[in-house]
Amino acid sequence: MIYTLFSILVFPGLLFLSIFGVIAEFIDRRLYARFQNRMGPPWFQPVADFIKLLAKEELIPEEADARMFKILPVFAVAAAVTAFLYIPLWNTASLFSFEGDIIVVLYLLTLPTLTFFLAGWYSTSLYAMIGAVRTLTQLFAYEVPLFMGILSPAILADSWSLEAITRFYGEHPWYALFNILGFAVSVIAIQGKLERIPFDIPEAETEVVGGAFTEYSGKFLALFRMAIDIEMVVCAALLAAVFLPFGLELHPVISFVIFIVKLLVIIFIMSLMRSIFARLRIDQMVNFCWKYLAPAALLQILISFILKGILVR
Amino acid sequence: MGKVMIPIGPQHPALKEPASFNITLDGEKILDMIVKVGYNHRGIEKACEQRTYIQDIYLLERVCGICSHTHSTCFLQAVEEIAALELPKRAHYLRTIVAELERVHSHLLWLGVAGHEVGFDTLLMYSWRDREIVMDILSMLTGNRVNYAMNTVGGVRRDISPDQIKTILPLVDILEERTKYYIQVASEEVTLIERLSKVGTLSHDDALKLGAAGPTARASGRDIDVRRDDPYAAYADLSFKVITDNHNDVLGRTLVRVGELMESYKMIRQLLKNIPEGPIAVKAPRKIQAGEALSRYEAPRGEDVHYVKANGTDRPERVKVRAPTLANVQAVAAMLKNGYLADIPIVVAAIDPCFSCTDRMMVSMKDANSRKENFIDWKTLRQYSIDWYKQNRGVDMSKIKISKRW
Amino acid sequence: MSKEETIQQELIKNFGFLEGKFRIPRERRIFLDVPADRFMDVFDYTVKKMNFNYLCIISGLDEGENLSFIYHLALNYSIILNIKISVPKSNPSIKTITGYFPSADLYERELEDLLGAKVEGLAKGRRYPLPDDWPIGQYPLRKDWKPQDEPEVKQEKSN
Amino acid sequence: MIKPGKMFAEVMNNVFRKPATELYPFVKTEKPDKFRGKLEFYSEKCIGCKLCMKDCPSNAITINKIGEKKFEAIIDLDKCVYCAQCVDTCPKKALAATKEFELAQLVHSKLRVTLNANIEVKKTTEGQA
Repeated sequence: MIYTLFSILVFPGLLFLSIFGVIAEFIDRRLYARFQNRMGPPWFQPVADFIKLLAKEELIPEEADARMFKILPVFAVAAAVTAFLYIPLWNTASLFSFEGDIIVVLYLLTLPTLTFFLAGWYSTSLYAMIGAVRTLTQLFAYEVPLFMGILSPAILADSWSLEAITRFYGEHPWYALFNILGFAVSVIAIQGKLERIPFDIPEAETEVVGGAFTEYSGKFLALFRMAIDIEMVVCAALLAAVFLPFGLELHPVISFVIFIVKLLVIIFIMSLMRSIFARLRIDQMVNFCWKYLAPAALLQILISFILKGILVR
Repeated sequence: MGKVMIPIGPQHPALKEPASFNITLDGEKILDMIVKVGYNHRGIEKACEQRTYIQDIYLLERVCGICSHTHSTCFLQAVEEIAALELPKRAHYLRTIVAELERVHSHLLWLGVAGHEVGFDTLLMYSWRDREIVMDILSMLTGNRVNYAMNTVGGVRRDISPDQIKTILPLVDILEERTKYYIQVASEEVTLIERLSKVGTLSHDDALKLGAAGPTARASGRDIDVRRDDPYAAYADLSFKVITDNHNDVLGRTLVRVGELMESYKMIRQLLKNIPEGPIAVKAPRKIQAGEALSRYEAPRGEDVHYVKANGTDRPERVKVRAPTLANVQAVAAMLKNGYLADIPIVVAAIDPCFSCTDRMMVSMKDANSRKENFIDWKTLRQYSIDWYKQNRGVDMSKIKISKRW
Repeated sequence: MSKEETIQQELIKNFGFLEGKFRIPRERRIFLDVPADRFMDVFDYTVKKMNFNYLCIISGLDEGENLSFIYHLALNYSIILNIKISVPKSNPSIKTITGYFPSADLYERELEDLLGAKVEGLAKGRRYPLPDDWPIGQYPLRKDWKPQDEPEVKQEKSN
Repeated sequence: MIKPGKMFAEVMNNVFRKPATELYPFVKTEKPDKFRGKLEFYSEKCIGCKLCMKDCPSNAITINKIGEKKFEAIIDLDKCVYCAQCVDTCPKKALAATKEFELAQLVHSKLRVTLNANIEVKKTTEGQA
């Protein structure tokens, strides 16, 4: 009992995640700056922002539902952290695993986006309302390609449990090469989930000011920022577990280092995408997702079915 | 969400300067909008009448932060025309050099701002990094990066030495290289083109009817340019092409501005190569004889018009400034018809608005109908604004309780 | 016969009373005084027939006991015709030209606010450039209006 | 032709290049030689004609007579717009612009600087033009 409590709260759980989230945000901002030939913030900038926000005063609009206003950030952080517990990190065994936990992880990752929508809706301000509606429209656009992209390796591995998937690809790593298309689709769709540049339409600071978080300030905004950081780490870990399953059986320390390197590679790709694209309009984003992302994901599933027929039998 | 009326501005991250747009939205589509300007009016025209001509130069230079040389040159051309002063050729050349350098620095700045409005911050960072080269040239020539104070009545205050010319020419080549790269980016980067094309369309005859000027009009196919049609300073003996484009949208404005950058580099090279020797200023009288003159100048944003009336004393009787943005701001409402909410910042930025040029009157809190000025404390100010909004806009703001402490 | 003189001759041919009211200080500039009552048909003729299709600005002047307005019109963006009309301050009413140039709306509102001109036919709309609560009857650009200078920022007691 | 991610090449080779930005307070950028900063006053050249006071756009300079043929210049650093028109107008070249631009003060009254009489001529002032 103590071990599971320790692992939930401290090691791969809340404490490790928030620290790694802060580090990931720093790496992302420093890479983004270096892509733009800028110096970039010092290493303690994300921590400083977090502490500054904690110290600031929180204003709750009178017409907003105060209880929901306060609870939503906690939901967002909780959902992101629980999703992390089911993902096998540096060995093929994750903390809890059962048949079908990949579906649970995906739904737990959708929860933060819903809390963003509710946050915008409950703060009853105009900009927040528009930002909230945009979060939802964007959700419908990238959700289907993301699910298909991440589930296609599961079809090849013929099981819905993340542990079984990583074990399957651990045994014959060359099959992972067939999922490259799925990996590309998922990385693009993850940009939508994390609301990063080509798809950061909900909180486009030049149009709808703060988007769903316009009315948030103080520690609630700090919690939401933390939720987004943690969600970035969790999504990167999910992609690493499903698409890059090599280096899992080695000595724990080495595989931990390889796991960190895998996360850094995915964060590098994400901040690269953030720096070479302009922000799309909401209708262009929906067109792009349904015209290009969804068919690519379907093609990937087709490949998986065909391969399943040839290889596994 | 049904019909919603959302205010953008006067203070808004997308707008560099205060202007307010009340937009009625149906979901994301724009149905109608009301443009309100006048927030940055500082009474420069009235102030000009109380200062001497020399002091007016520095006042008019601060009408706008980016196009300061524009206003001082335009004003001085009118004053010199009234005083029938014959400027030395070198002074004309120096004014044109600083004018073209200012156009380069203004267009590069605009390119970055346009990138930022559509969320392409990398373009902002790169174009503003390359803009530093122009700012260094300007501060080497005139001593200052922005407010150059280069002009005086009857000529120019600082000369250019031959080794300065030798240092400027290679820098202009680097700038030309970088601008060629930005032309490729503006015509090949998919997401940028997606956000710029068919946005904020302004047809040719709309541009003519609404009196648009500068790159906004040239991007809708109107072949107008004060430097060629009504040449001033040293433009008469320069050979350059007027860039026009018939995309009629924001992409067209981008390509026109980047094309003009290439033309400016050619012009700067011509100017630097055959700048004549001679004095740089002529002795000007402190009192200008009576008369009136209208001078026009092709500012980076469009045509800048100054009307000056002198009455023989050392203070002008009337100075009328028509900044280019005043002509283009009328077209914004036409451009945004049935556009999207996300397009507003880029369309507004596309005319490169400089509202500090457009407004020139000082605002102060005064009692209605009495000239007595009273300073009121925060509570009555808040109550005043609540009643004002209730009476004028029919909106009851009193329910928004900021927090218990007040 | 430079282009400016041809324009001058054509205007004099159509409007006899304009004889001698012209002034051409330099190339591409023509200054013209027109009596206020005949202004609209001169303006209509120049814009419609002589293709002065661009309005730069309308400058308002306070000349002692009457207000005068100068309409700066451009012929294919190079030659500028400046038509000046004077109206007594007692009833400073002029007709709107938003029919020909919709963008003149802002210019005329500025004249109304700053000089106290009465523009007939201008659509009811927001004041430009003065704020809504600017006292009525104060016209800042008139010569007799003196700005109340702002109180000097009081020097706080330096510690 | 259309190429998504056009700036990819530019962005990649910039990752390892030195960033173009500098940390201002620690790294000082050198000013161009014609820079117009805080004014310098040579009282022995001044003849008290007050032409500079007439020409100053923001009347930031006042010249006081403090003795026989001795004058002092009081400059409001917050009113001054650093256009150096007074330097050009002065018939006796008694004013010059230095390169000092970090003039912020916490206390407002410190911004009124009195350049009094006994500044000896340190460096020769080559003309501003």
